[in-house]
Amino acid sequence: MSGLEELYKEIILDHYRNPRHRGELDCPPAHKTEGFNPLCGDEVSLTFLIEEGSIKELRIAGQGCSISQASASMMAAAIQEKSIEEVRDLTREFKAMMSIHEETMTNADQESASAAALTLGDLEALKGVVKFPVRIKCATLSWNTLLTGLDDLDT
Amino acid sequence: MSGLEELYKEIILDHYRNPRHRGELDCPPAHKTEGFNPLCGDEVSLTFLIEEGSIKELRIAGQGCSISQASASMMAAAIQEKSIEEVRDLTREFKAMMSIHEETMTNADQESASAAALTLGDLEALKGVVKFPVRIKCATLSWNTLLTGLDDLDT
Amino acid sequence: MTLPSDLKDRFPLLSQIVNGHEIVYLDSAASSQKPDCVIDAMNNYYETINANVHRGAYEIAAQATEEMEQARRRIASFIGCQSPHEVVFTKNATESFNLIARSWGGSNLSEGDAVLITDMEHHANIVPWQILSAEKGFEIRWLPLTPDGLLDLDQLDQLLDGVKMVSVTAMSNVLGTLNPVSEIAERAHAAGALVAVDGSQYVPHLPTDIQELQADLLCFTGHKMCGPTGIGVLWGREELLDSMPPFLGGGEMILDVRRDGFTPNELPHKFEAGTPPIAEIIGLGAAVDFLDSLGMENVRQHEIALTDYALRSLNDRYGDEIVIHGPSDPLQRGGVISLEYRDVHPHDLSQVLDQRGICIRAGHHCAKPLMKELGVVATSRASMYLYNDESDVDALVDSLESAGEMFAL
Amino acid sequence: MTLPSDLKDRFPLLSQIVNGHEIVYLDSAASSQKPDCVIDAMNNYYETINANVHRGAYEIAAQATEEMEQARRRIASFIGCQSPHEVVFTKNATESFNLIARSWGGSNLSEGDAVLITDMEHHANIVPWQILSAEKGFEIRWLPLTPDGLLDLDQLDQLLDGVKMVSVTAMSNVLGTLNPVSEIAERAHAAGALVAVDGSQYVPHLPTDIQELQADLLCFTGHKMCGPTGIGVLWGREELLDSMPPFLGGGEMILDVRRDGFTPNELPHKFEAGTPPIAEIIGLGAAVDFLDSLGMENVRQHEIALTDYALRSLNDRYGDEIVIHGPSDPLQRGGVISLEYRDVHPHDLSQVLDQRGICIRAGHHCAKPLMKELGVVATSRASMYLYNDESDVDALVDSLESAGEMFAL
Ligand SMILES: Cc1ncc(COP(=O)(O)O)c(C=O)c1O
Ligand SMILES: Cc1ncc(COP(=O)(O)O)c(C=O)c1O
Repeated sequence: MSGLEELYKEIILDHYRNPRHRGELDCPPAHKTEGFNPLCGDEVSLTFLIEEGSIKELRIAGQGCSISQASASMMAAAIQEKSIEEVRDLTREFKAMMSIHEETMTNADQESASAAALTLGDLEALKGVVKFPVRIKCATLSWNTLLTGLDDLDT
Repeated sequence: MSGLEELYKEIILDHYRNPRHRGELDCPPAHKTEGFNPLCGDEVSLTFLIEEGSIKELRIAGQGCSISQASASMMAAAIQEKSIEEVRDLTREFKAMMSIHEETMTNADQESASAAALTLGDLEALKGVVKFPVRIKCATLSWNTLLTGLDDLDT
Repeated sequence: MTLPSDLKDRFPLLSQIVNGHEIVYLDSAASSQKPDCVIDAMNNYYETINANVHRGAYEIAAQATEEMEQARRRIASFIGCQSPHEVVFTKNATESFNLIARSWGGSNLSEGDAVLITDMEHHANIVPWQILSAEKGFEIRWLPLTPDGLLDLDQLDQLLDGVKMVSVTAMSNVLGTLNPVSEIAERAHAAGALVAVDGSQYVPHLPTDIQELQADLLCFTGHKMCGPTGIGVLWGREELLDSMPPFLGGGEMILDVRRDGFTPNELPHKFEAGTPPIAEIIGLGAAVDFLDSLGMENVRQHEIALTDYALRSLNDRYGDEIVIHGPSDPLQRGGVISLEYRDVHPHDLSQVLDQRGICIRAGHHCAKPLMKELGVVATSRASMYLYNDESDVDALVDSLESAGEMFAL
Repeated sequence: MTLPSDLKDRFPLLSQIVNGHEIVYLDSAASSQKPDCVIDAMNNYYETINANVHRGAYEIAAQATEEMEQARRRIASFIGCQSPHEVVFTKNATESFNLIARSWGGSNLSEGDAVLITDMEHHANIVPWQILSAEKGFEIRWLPLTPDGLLDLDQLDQLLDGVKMVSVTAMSNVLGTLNPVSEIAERAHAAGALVAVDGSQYVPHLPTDIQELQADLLCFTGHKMCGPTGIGVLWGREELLDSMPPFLGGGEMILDVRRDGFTPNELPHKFEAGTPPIAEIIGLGAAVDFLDSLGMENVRQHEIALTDYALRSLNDRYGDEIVIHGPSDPLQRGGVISLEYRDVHPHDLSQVLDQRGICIRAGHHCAKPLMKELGVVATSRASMYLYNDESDVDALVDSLESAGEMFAL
């Protein structure tokens, strides 16, 4: 089962079995954003607290498969205390890693993905997902949902 | 060119080259009815005079191919002075001859087609059209148009 | 009579090797495999008579038209319809429902009216009504389910009040439930409503007779019944279809076009705008020939036996660790088995099965309102067809366990 | 560079014998023939990876999805589009126009507005607007032609007043006329109107670049460009497509469905309800690969030369006995030749040609308003594609005479 092991790295299963930052924050002061994976029905609900342009805290609720749960859990761990700009950069970098086809990235995405000095760290474990294209949406669900939440702040 | 000769019998070409009953009658007292062949754009316009339940006179206008023109011309010759009921019977019989698939006829059509004692006479020459299914609409255009005209009388 | 035992040989895909295993295809509710004769029929069209239809006077165009119309007659007779012009070709069942909603609904529904659907409908029989309702302001009502996954007919009559259309699936693509369409139709008609039926999962698997169903409209889709993609069907009673305005506008569906307007063509062309899916219609014609040659009664018997075997095998082996949605009696359901195994997420379950060449579907199956009723976001669904056999079921049953080892929390 | 001389060998149908003659196929404007690689690509899908897309997590479903999306990327790049999600699959060009009319028109047009089309449009770009106009009460305006079959651009600016959409064909399927789309688009945009282009006859025959065309929307159809039936394309600028409400409702086009409504999916899925024409999309992908491998510039040069040869041969041989509609300069037109020969009705002409295996089309070509402008009910139309050569033209030219003997009055 080498294919499976490439997808389900130990660290992913660990985040799946022991998800970090589960729960909900009170809104307000926290902001809430929700996302669906239209392919499987998975739902994620994020609540996050912004302080001085940084994500002070983020909590994850919702249901999903091991990949979407692990990705959300790893994302929460990675962005805590980061500035909104840093979070956006990291998101771009993560999505670039998850992107099978360059055409689907805008030029801006590509530039910043290569320019950003941020390291994905543990998130690199999710790289194997790219070989299973239907699961990419699982891995990016929480990231896209957070992006939408950040965009909503501006409006 | 045996296939062609089967389609374009001499009598058909004769009606095409020398169409009978061309023209238009004044409406009223005549009735007018128009039909299209949606496949090729051919148009036929019939004007006819009813007297005592019979078609006293019918005139044909419009444009079309040899088959549609000949069929109209032969129809006009065949129905002149016939009662509306006789015309309906003849139409059914003609359409039955033109019908490649029994399924497309209603039961009523089939019964009366076999029951009718009317003879198609010259019209039998159009039988070859059945082998060229796209041309069937050419052959039936004037007949269907007349039927619509007769139906309109009732309403 | 039973089905031939070498049926798998007729389906080229079923000899594929996937991840080192012979494929075990258990996703026919999403799309069926295609027999050689269907593929051949389309190739034959493209290679010998490819031409646009209903137009050209030349030989191959006439042959293409004749093959297409012959397919229409066969498909009509496959559902017990005497009048082939009542059979309208669409691109899939989804378009058929949109046609009904837009054409019939657009000219018959307004505020104060209601359409009754059910809690087990596919999105194809939900969203078109929602789009129209947002414009026209009529109400969409939902017939609920009983705890064992049947329609709750006790509530039908009272829900019918003010309803102009009942649109219901003949078989659920999630629960497998077979619904009593003719009984519903009788009660709906008595209340003055029309009845549209979603036959997408029914027509491929059971003998279908529109007289018996007593429906006014029936939608189904080619790719689930051994036919190609890109082809769907709408059957409707002639008077009803005649009374409905055109849906899509363009070539073929007109008698005349003038600057100031157009005159629609006769049935079925009125509803078939543009160049039709010619090869696909011919392919679907070959598919119903194939099904007819097997006998739909035999197909049904095969699936009852196989469903029975699958339900028993799963329950015997896994007991409390497994939940199977829908009716437990194989006579009340088709071979669609939605299950939850321990707390393994359907995505993970199907990924593990895939490593053994087993294809099942994980997701909401385009029935999100039903998922909500069931209290899940997704299920794992194994669905069977005429080419499946007990060895396929055994492979499924044997593999659940390893998914549990990896993912159960 | 020119086209390979053995191109006919790539098209299985072109070796057919019809009525004792090798087929001479001159009806590509109605539907083109299909090269072996297109047929093979679809067979390969059905035989090795047939499964529903965007859903299953299993191997063949992932492969089917990947092949379909790869085809989308190739088709996008074939028209110079950088963003594959701007490419929406429909069942044919007709559906693409209905999508535009219903979705964009339904939410943007009302009394007092106008849509400008032209006197040379195909019914696909007329009737959808007429259906909507009957509901919404906007005006449909017609840009007239010059006597030599070009659009009369002198009248454009004044007709643009109050117009919200200009919907125009890039090439007439009757006259062959190539229209100056980018100039029209510039003037339309300056007047605040959007521009939709009918590329059904253009995209198969000329190098297409959406940037150059400057259009906002482009429709074309697979079966006229070496692809299968049952597949059409709508390309649109992202912001525009994003602003348009869904057209058909059902599976795939939703993010979420609740009892009280639904949330549409992203582009392109928002406009692709139900199971897509998967095999057909893959087939069209193979078709654009084939065209790319030949080079669309070469295809265009081949057709210019052949059109020039045909126009000269017909005029030289028949002089006053023949009328050829449309521009006389091969650089201003495609290889579509509508003609009237003496007073032989097109049906009879094409029937006589058919006896010699020559396929041309007789009729109104789904352009009745244009027929009225031309003062005819029908024309005989010979249309050429990359596989035609001078021998096909010679066969046509030689055969007109015998039709005249039989039918000229
Ligand atoms: C110019 C033009 N537009 C639109 C169409 C419609 O194409 P389809 O019938 O494939 O929808 C055609 C062909 O019939 C055409 O020639
Ligand atoms: C019950 C039911 N209805 C409708 C559909 C829609 O069929 P299609 O996607 O072919 O339009 C499906 C399948 O997806 C189905 O299972």
